[in-house]
Amino acid sequence: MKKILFVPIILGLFPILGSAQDLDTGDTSWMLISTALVLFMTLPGLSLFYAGLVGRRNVLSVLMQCFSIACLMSILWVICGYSLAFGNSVNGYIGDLSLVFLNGISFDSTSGTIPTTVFVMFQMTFAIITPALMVGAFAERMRFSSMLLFTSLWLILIYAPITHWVWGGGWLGDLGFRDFAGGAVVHLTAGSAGLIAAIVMGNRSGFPSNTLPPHNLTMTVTGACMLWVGWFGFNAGSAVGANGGAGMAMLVTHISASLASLTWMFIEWLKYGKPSVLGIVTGMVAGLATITPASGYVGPLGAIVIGISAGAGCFYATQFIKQTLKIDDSLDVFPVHGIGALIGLLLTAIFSSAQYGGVGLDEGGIFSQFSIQVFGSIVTLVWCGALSYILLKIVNSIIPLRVSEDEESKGLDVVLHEEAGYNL
Amino acid sequence: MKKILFVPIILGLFPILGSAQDLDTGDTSWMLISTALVLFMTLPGLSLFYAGLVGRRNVLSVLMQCFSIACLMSILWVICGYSLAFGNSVNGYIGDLSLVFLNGISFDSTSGTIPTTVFVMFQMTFAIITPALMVGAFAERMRFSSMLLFTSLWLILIYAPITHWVWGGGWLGDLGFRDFAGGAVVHLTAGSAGLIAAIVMGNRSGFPSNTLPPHNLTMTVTGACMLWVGWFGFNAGSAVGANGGAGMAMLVTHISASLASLTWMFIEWLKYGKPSVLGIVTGMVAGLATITPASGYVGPLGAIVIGISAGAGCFYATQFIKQTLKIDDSLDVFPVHGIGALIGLLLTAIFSSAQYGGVGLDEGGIFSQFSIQVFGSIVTLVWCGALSYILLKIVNSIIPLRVSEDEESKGLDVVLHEEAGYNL
Amino acid sequence: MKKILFVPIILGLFPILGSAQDLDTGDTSWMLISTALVLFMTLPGLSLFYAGLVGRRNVLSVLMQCFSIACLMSILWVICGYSLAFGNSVNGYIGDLSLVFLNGISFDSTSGTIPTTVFVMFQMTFAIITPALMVGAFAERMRFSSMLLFTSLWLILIYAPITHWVWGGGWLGDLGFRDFAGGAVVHLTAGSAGLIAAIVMGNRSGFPSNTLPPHNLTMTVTGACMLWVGWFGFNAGSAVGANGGAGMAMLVTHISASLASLTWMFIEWLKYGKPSVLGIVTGMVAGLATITPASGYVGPLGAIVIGISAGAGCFYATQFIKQTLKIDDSLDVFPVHGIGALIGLLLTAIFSSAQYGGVGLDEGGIFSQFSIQVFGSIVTLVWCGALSYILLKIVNSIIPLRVSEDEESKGLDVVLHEEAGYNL
Amino acid sequence: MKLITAIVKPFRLDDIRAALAEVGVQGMTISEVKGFGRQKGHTELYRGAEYSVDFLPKLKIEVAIKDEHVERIIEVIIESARTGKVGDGKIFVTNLDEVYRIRTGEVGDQAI
Amino acid sequence: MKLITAIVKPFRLDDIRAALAEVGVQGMTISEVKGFGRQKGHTELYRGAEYSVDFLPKLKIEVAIKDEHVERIIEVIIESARTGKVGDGKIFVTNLDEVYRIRTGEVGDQAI
Amino acid sequence: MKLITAIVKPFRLDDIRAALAEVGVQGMTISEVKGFGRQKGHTELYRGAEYSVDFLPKLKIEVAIKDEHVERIIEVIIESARTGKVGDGKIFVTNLDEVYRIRTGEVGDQAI
Ligand SMILES: Nc1ncnc2c1ncn2[C@@H]1O[C@H](COP(=O)(O)OP(=O)(O)O)[C@@H](O)[C@H]1O
Ligand SMILES: Nc1ncnc2c1ncn2[C@@H]1O[C@H](COP(=O)(O)OP(=O)(O)O)[C@@H](O)[C@H]1O
Ligand SMILES: Nc1ncnc2c1ncn2[C@@H]1O[C@H](COP(=O)(O)OP(=O)(O)O)[C@@H](O)[C@H]1O
Repeated sequence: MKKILFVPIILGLFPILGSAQDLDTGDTSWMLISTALVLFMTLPGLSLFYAGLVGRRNVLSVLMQCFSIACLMSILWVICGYSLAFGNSVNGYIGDLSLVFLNGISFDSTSGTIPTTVFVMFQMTFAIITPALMVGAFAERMRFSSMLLFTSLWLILIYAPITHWVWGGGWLGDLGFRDFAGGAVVHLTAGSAGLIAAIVMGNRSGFPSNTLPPHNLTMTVTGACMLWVGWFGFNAGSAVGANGGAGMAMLVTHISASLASLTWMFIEWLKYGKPSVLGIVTGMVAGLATITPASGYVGPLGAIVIGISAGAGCFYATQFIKQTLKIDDSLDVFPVHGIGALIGLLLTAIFSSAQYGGVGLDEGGIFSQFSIQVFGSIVTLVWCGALSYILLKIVNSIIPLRVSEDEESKGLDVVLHEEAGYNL
Repeated sequence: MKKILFVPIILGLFPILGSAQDLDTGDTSWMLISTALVLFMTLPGLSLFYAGLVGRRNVLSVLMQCFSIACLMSILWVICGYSLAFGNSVNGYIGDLSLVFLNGISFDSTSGTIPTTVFVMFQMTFAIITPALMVGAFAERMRFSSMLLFTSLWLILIYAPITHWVWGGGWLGDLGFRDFAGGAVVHLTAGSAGLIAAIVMGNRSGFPSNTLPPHNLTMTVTGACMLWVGWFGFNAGSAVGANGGAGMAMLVTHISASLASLTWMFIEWLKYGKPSVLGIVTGMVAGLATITPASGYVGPLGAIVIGISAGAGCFYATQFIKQTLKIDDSLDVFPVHGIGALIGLLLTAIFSSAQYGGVGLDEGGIFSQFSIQVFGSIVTLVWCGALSYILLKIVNSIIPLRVSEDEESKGLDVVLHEEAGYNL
Repeated sequence: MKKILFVPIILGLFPILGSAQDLDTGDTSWMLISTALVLFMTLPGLSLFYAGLVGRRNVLSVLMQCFSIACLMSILWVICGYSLAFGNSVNGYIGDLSLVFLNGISFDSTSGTIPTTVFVMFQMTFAIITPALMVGAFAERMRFSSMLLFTSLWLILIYAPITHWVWGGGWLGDLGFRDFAGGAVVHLTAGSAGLIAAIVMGNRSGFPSNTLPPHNLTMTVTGACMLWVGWFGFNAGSAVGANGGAGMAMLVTHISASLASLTWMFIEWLKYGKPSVLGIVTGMVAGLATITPASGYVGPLGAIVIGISAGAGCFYATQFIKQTLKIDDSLDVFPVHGIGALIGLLLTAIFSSAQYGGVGLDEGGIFSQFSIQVFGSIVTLVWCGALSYILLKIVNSIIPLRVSEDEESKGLDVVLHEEAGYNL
Repeated sequence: MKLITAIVKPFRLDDIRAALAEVGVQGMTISEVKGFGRQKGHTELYRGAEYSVDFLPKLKIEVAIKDEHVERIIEVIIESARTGKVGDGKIFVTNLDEVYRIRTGEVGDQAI
Repeated sequence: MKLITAIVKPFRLDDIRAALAEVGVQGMTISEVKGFGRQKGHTELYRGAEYSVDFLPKLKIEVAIKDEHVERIIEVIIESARTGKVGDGKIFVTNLDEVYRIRTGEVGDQAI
Repeated sequence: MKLITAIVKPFRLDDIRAALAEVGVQGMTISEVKGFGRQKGHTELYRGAEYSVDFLPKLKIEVAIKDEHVERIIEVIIESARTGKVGDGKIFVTNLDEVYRIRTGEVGDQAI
């Protein structure tokens, strides 16, 4: 069982040597569809989730950012991203360039029990959604061209190396760092980089009291539902096979999402007197982000604790960032994804333990695993935070990150894309 | 072949003894994705289907009801719903509490050829959509808190036992009652409980001549399409494997949906002079609900008859409930799901027959099977109808089921959730 | 490997003899879900993509056309379409009537490694989307009843035979014509018939300067994203199994879509000063349509060239048809699907070559294959174009193809369907 | 001729239209507006960000009528629009110099 | 100064604007309204529930002009808005006491 | 009594409302309109088809006030609505023959 759960890492180490194992059509089928599900999370899931939350005059700009990121990251992944993340490890720090342009990957290459092409695609969908998550942080004010430049550099310099460290046969994975489906790799990086971007770019004009209210919550709920469904591919797909690990990952993912939703809803209900649909779906995203690193390691009990912690932790984090720190992380990327991932990474140490229904821990037990999780999270935060800051400054000196105040007030749709979302 | 088709029932009897059989990755892959498809039916499928049909000021309340039901039913399923439905049978009436909190289900438990976790999840998505279907009946007037209470009790006292009787190794299944994917368990229960709720709560103010027209039919059509796609997971997934039974279930499901759509459309065209898009998609839902109990038992011929009967039968039932009985089942849950399920349950007896291309009948033939189908339907109707009535009365005495007239006219979105669907 | 890739053709030849091979649950699982994905492309994918692009007063008419086509084509496919396309070949020109009403196909029939029912369903979803694609060409002016009649005849007389020629064991396939997932069969036929329909029916009143602008681009982007996700089922599903061929098809499909999107976006950016979201998603559709015939034959290098060619070729074709020829192909079906398919069919000859990373060519090499591809494309164009023209003229003499000018100005939703899309 | 402009609660429309029809009014023009007044709005709360919605949905009804009908019609509108709760709205009366019917070119009282 | 308010069929807008521009009108304000009159509405039918839609979409065009232009502009609007079919709409003329241009504070004829 | 109708840039609303409240205005009615004037619109481009959008979103604010407040309120609106850039909008003043409050039936100055 455990062997299966660690497949991603093993694949990382020997991605092109996998041909030794036979292809399994059932596993392949599940990974093909998981890939489709994770793409579905970004297009249209996340895009709609975000687009509904901005003002009417910026709705297309958000859709455009998510969509163009999907296209651009895909190409970068083919060119060199995959190789940097999953090529032969150079001392555990980065993949070499042996797989540039997917060199040598053919119809019959396999990785574990699936075609290598499918593994490349599955991982690509992660490389798409991670920068797309950041869109929420700088929505309604970032210039389109600087965004393309920033996210491209970000993928190469931040996402690819961290992926290598954790899943690609790199040093963090070797250390025993547990991040099943991307708590650190995906959510913590996106969340922290988003926060930095929000700080560097400054608040939207009108923040906090006078920004545009969400222009279409039905769109946001639709996107949220798609995220939920797609997340099964994200987490259960990270088992890289149709097996008991995938089944349990799906179950704990679902439990966490449900409980985090309800937790957020009830806190809101108690605190403000009314439960809101935006609240419940935000709780859901928090629950999903939080269970992500743990999803292959924990059982139902872990999922219950993680779900409740996600709902409560991310709720208060959102309030804190917005109301106390007054940072305009437009759509709350850091408090939901960043804080969620942190909670999940730490709780993974505890609920991986067999005594709580998890897959079991290496010797050293909970405490040792907890230390590794803390260490891995800090490394991710520091590398991602610092480099993101530098990148933003560099990009800003080439093309201003932010549109002018006048452009912001006209709305990015017409100003940057010469289109209107609705002609109703 | 037949053996495969009855797997759900067998699973019900020995859910945790299944480990004897080997896990099949192909079957597991199909059940993982079927689970995702059935969740997709509720979130966002059904939610959008319903939300588009209500007035603009209630759109979020409908989305909120569906979403919160999904979360709450999931947790209840984990806590005790699954155990009551699929635990060891207590004299065929109810599952015992051995599986409470999914006790004993681990990474390597299997049920038939799939992980038990996946079977739990698949069944959970049914437990989600069934109460969500009822939302259509009391839309635009039910109080959110009473709805949460009512649906929770309903799941435990009505859904779980009936599921046990039919699929969980209970007495109705033992009797030979055929309900492949939930005609009685899902659609008849939801439909009849919806009707009772509509009657107990009374009509919306303005009904029949002056309620709000559907505020966004594009949303309704979108949801309908998602229901169709998701229903493949519902019906073909109920084969609990990727086999010929699943293939035929998908085919007959599709035929029935197509024909019922066209039947409804042409009746409308003849009767009112114009075919409407709301008509054709309602026909589709009718066709899907009607084929559901039959989907693993009948062949193409059965599907053709069932599809046409669904379109015509549910069309006239809708007219009858609304125009003759003047019951305000807001979104026609009973005439579409309840009547559809009844038609399907009865026709299953006929078209299961090998001579009509079905899987074949036990000795006793069509007549004997028909009697069982009638009996099972009545039992379901009586248990569900009577208990739903009592539950509604009890809940109403704790928290009024209905919002005040003033709140109803302001719209539930602002009154109950302090949000607006659109700020266009 | 190559054998696997040609499975569709082999299946075509012996669709009911397949029982010799054992059913594979992994392949079956993938084909079940691929079928769902291709249906998802039409409902709601394509429907939303198109519906967002028309004026508000015609939005339901577009949804209705797509939906009713889906239902009607499904039934025609069951009645005789499947038999004409995949029945025993009559001299390579057409299938015989042995499979009318799916005669003889039962629970345990297999085609290759999957149940025959699943193959029937998978192919049915292609027979659905092909006529649905044409809706874009005559949107906002065609009469609903004439559309039903035209598309029904079109399926029988144009789609079924061409499918037989290419995939059903017919003469074009025998000749070595390569059309993996439907460049000629689907996109070239729909594109060219659409163009003919647009010419025969004449331009919308107001064209070119004064037609309605797209009423809801968020809907169009949503639909586009669904098309992308669903297209994995279309192309990778055409491998008829969960294998290396499917994996590579998914990869090249994705690369082409990404690059075509970016290409279109950058051309627009250079030419008009601003990149638009409608541009990027149109590029995506072009990239997907163009890679379709090639998707099982080429490797990443081919995909890169095909993607760029698709973006540039279809962009300029769109401008040419609209601005130079002034033909009102309302939603640009021909320049995107027709031209895309042509580009793809021709480039297939080159990039199938093993030296460019493809599956390899038969002896005769690139030049010989290229000639076959040109020949096959011309045959398809001529048959489809000429017959479509005749059919349109015949239908027009029975029921006028076009609504009156007055009806056009009132909008088809109210005039033909007595409904309004939005009551916001 | 006078133009009567009434700002009313949206859900009163059906009654008002019926009442006006009864006294012979054959035409009117309505539009959706938002009103600020003594009636309180509500707050919307999105993830802790408060938006106070001060403007409430109202309907503006415009009716052009002959001078002699002014009183009767004001009365009818007040009766049919009133709920007695704050926010029932206002009626404004302005003078019309001239009215034309576009279709026929008719002017004055005949054009109404 | 006068305020000309025209209720017209929406699809006439382009022609009307062009015609007004030709006679020197440099500004106008439009809004979407719904009209009730001699022109019949339609019925919408949703699963057997009938909704009669009596109010038809119209466009309201408001133009402030100098007194001396009134006749010419009325003429132009009537010509460009007319289709000859019922429902072509109305024109109302009201007196304007004063007009201000916000940007400059200009008053009266210069402000138009 | 007078009716002040101001056509302004939408994003000035909050300031204008606040300014009006300060000088004691307790009610107003707003609606979304589109304006054509000296301020240029923009072009939208959809797959090579150009749509020129000449009408820009504006907000119409209507306030009924007592005669003696006219000057003060015009001043306040001009101040709070002005950005100094083209397109700031207009203010129209018309005479009101009568005002009624529907809830109470009050007439004239008390009804405002
Ligand atoms: N001075 C005013 N000018 C223009 N419209 C007004 C004015 N006062 C009130 N209104 C309109 O009338 C509506 C109702 O006014 P409100 O003060 O809430 O209640 P009431 O009509 O019962 O006094 C407001 O929402 C607004 O649209
Ligand atoms: N008395 C009226 N007051 C205000 N608006 C009116 C009045 N009569 C008609 N209208 C407006 O003019 C439009 C056209 O009127 P209608 O009677 O249908 O046709 P016609 O203008 O050809 O007489 C109506 O839809 C309505 O908006
Ligand atoms: N003659 C007019 N009649 C009615 N509305 C007008 C007129 N002129 C301008 N407007 C309105 O005022 C707005 C601003 O006018 P514009 O000419 O763009 O700038 P400015 O107010 O700075 O002169 C226009 O968008 C339009 O809504």
